[in-house]
Amino acid sequence: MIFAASLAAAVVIVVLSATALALWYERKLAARMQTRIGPQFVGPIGLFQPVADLLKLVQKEEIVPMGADRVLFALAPPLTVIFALAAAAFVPLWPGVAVVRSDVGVLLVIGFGGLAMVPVWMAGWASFNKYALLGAMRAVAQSISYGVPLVLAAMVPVILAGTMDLDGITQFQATHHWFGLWPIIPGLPAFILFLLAMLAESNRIPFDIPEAESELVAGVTTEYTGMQFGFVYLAEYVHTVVGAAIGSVMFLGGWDGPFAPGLHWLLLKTLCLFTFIYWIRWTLVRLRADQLMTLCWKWLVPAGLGLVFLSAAWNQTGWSR
Amino acid sequence: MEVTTPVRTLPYRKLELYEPEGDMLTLQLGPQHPSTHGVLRIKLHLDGEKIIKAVPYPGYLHRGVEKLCEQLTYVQMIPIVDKDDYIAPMHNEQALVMAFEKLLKIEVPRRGQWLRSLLSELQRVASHIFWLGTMSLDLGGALGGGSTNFIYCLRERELILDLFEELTGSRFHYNTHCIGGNRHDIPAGWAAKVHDAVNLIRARLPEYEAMSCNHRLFIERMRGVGVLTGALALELGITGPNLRASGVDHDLRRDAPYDAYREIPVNVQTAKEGDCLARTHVRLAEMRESLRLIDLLIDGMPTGPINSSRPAKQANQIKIPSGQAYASLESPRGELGTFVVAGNGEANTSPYRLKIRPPSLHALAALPYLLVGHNVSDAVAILGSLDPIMGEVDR
Amino acid sequence: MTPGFIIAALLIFAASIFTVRSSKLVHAVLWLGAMLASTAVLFIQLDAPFLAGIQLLLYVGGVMTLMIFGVMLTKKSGDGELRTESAPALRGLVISLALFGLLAGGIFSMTNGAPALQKPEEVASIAASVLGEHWLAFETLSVLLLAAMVGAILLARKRDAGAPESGKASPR
Amino acid sequence: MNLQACLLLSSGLFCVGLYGLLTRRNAIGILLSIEVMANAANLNFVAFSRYSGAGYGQVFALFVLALTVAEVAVGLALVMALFRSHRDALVELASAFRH
Repeated sequence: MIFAASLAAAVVIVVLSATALALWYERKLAARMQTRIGPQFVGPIGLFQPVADLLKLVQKEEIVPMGADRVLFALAPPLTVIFALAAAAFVPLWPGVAVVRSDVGVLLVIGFGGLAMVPVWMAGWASFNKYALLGAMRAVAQSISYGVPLVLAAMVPVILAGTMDLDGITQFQATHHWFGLWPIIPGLPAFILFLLAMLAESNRIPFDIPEAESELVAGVTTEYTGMQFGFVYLAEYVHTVVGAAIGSVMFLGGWDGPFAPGLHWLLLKTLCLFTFIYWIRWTLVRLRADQLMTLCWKWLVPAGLGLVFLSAAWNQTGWSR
Repeated sequence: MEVTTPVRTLPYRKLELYEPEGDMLTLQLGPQHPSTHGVLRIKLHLDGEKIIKAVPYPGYLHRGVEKLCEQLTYVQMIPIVDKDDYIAPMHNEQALVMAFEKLLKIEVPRRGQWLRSLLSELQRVASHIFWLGTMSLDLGGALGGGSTNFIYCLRERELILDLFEELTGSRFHYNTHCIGGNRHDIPAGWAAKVHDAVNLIRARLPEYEAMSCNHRLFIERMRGVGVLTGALALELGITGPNLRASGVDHDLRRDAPYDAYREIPVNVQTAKEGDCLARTHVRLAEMRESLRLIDLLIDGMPTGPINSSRPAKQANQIKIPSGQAYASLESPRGELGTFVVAGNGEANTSPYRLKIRPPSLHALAALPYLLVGHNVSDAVAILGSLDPIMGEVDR
Repeated sequence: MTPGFIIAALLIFAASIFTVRSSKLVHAVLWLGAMLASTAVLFIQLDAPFLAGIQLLLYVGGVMTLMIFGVMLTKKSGDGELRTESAPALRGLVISLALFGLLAGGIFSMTNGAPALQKPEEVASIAASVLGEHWLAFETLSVLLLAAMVGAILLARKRDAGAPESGKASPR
Repeated sequence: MNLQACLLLSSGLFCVGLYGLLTRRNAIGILLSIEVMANAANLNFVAFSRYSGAGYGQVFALFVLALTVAEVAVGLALVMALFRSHRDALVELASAFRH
């Protein structure tokens, strides 16, 4: 119990500091892609830029718009962070160790991912702003649609490994190559599908339609100021970091790897996925809401169903046992 | 003569069919909005996200330039109109002085004409490349792939602004055209720099195309969106790339040639579809054409004076007693014209009335027709693809 | 009676009361979400983590979303205060309290005392049960879901109110 | 925790749902109350399954979950239809569906 509690505290601290680092890393990465230099004045090579950002956000005045639903408005940003962090609890850090080990870890992780939509909608509704409301509508529609391919993609490693325990999945991958590698036919497409659905669930470009700042100003975050905005912003990054971690656990073998202890490999794989996600972000333009739905229902869901069938068939052959 | 106005049906859907509290949402896009390219307000009536009626309200950037020009002397106006179309100031100046030259019956020397065309083409490239950047920004957002392309495009525009800075001493509001020619002659070694810049831009153009009009997502967002028919475009007075993308082959540089275009033929770029993608293709093709023209112009630059007389030293030196004239040229956004009625007061140093015909204002007139039936995301794409510059719309 | 159970039970009960009493529909929906989420916590305590996951995914993720859509699309009711007249409120209170008294009496007079905890069910056995013994119910359920989906689409489909004023009104 | 506590909670929950069902006039409010009652039933299934070891409880709870999803979908569609024709979602108006 005490071990779990201290581990939980450690994970929260690690995830939050990793998020701060990720913020810096993303800004540097984006700057390099855009022939800029990026943050460089705060600390060595701008490493403390997130701290400066935080300080700036904390001392800003928090404005609640007239006509807003004050309670929901205040409640939504912390909730987004909590839900985004909750999924991190299930990530197996090294063999057999996670903050929460559950037989149905996959299900709970996806459940918490889906929950993240609720505070986003609360924020949009409570803001009493039409842009925020449109953003909230889009967020809800997107979340409920992309939940389906996300579950289907997650089903593939579950079926192949025969367990819903995240650590069990990783253990299975460690002995049978990773799902990104073998079996390559349901594995790799499922990974791509998972990545796409995860991008959509965490509202990253090209699916960042709920906060499309060129259309909806800032979507659900339009009316947020100060630390309230900081929370929403933070949750976005936490969501991406945790999503990348889950992706590497479920498809890239998690802590499995030679030479180094498990946590190193998990972090390395998460970093690679994170870089990939932000590479996409700083390269592509975004889709339109209806194109997003078309992509989901006409392509991703049938593909996911096919992959689930394929992996079940693969399981029947017994080759991977 | 009987004037027949064509019967144009309203583009709007019946608003009475929508319950104001139920299905319909009125969204004010602007005046402060990241994608209105300045300060434009568009009142959107939405059904869900679908636009059922759109009314643009320009005027937030009105600075009274035309009225101000009635008070200023002819020499003083040039730096003022620089700020109209703040993406292509060269064309503003030139359109103004062309009207005055027409009134005064001054012929610009051949080198002056070629220089003007060269500046005009350089400015056109700068304007179009800036447009490509903002268009990407509209589609991809300031926090996404769009901004990457935007920064790349701005980097290329800097090359041209550097050239202008070396020539005129200022990066943006040049005040280089004067009545009868130009103020600044080409400095030594400038021609080589122009070649370098042109070659660099030409070499990098495929990169931008790969990130924009050849990119799958970009095409998905642009194709079939905001189709402007040629007939409607002609009726609304839309000119420039917006018109040419709708299949109407019209370009003042070829159809009413001025300056060096009398000697150098321009290949006019057109497209048939009339959608946002066609407008993108036309602008990019025009950019390549302009790069070709720049090479020709700088290589064939004749020698001689650049001005028919010494530039006016005193503000009230130029006097136009009476008469009226209209002169227009092909700006990056279309036909930019100046209509001037001379003769104000005793001194005759300022016009009685001056009217600027901005192409962007006419492009905005198409918005109510183009936006209906699309959703909010498309509204941003359509507005961006029309390339309106609010400084020019409101003046 | 572990403290975890007491906390979860209190949360569930309070959230359910707020669900039925909130004067704003939006708040009611969110309270329902809170109640469903805390029920998921209770399920975990009852060694049914699979059901808890499903509850989170399907109820909080799915049903809540549907409800939210319902509230947003029927905006007039969502904005306004929900009135509850006092006479039906009293009647409802009496009826439900009477039922509660009946049920509680039944529960407290259970003759065989408090049964002991059994071995918790495993996910695999649930799966075997659903797809093995209860396959007919499972298949029927899928048909029902399909029928519900089709029916919902048919019912909620919108007649095109906003037809253009004339055939070629829109230049597109 | 014992079975009786669980049953007491679920019966309380059911009665709260019943109260909502009897007092709400808004159709969505009624749907919400039904959800509360269904949740009470689910709690019962899980609790009995846990204490009886029969094993079907969770399976039943799963079926109930799926059923409520279907019910909510159709119910909301009805509410939408009601709202479309009457601009409000009060159940009294639903008598209009007879025509």
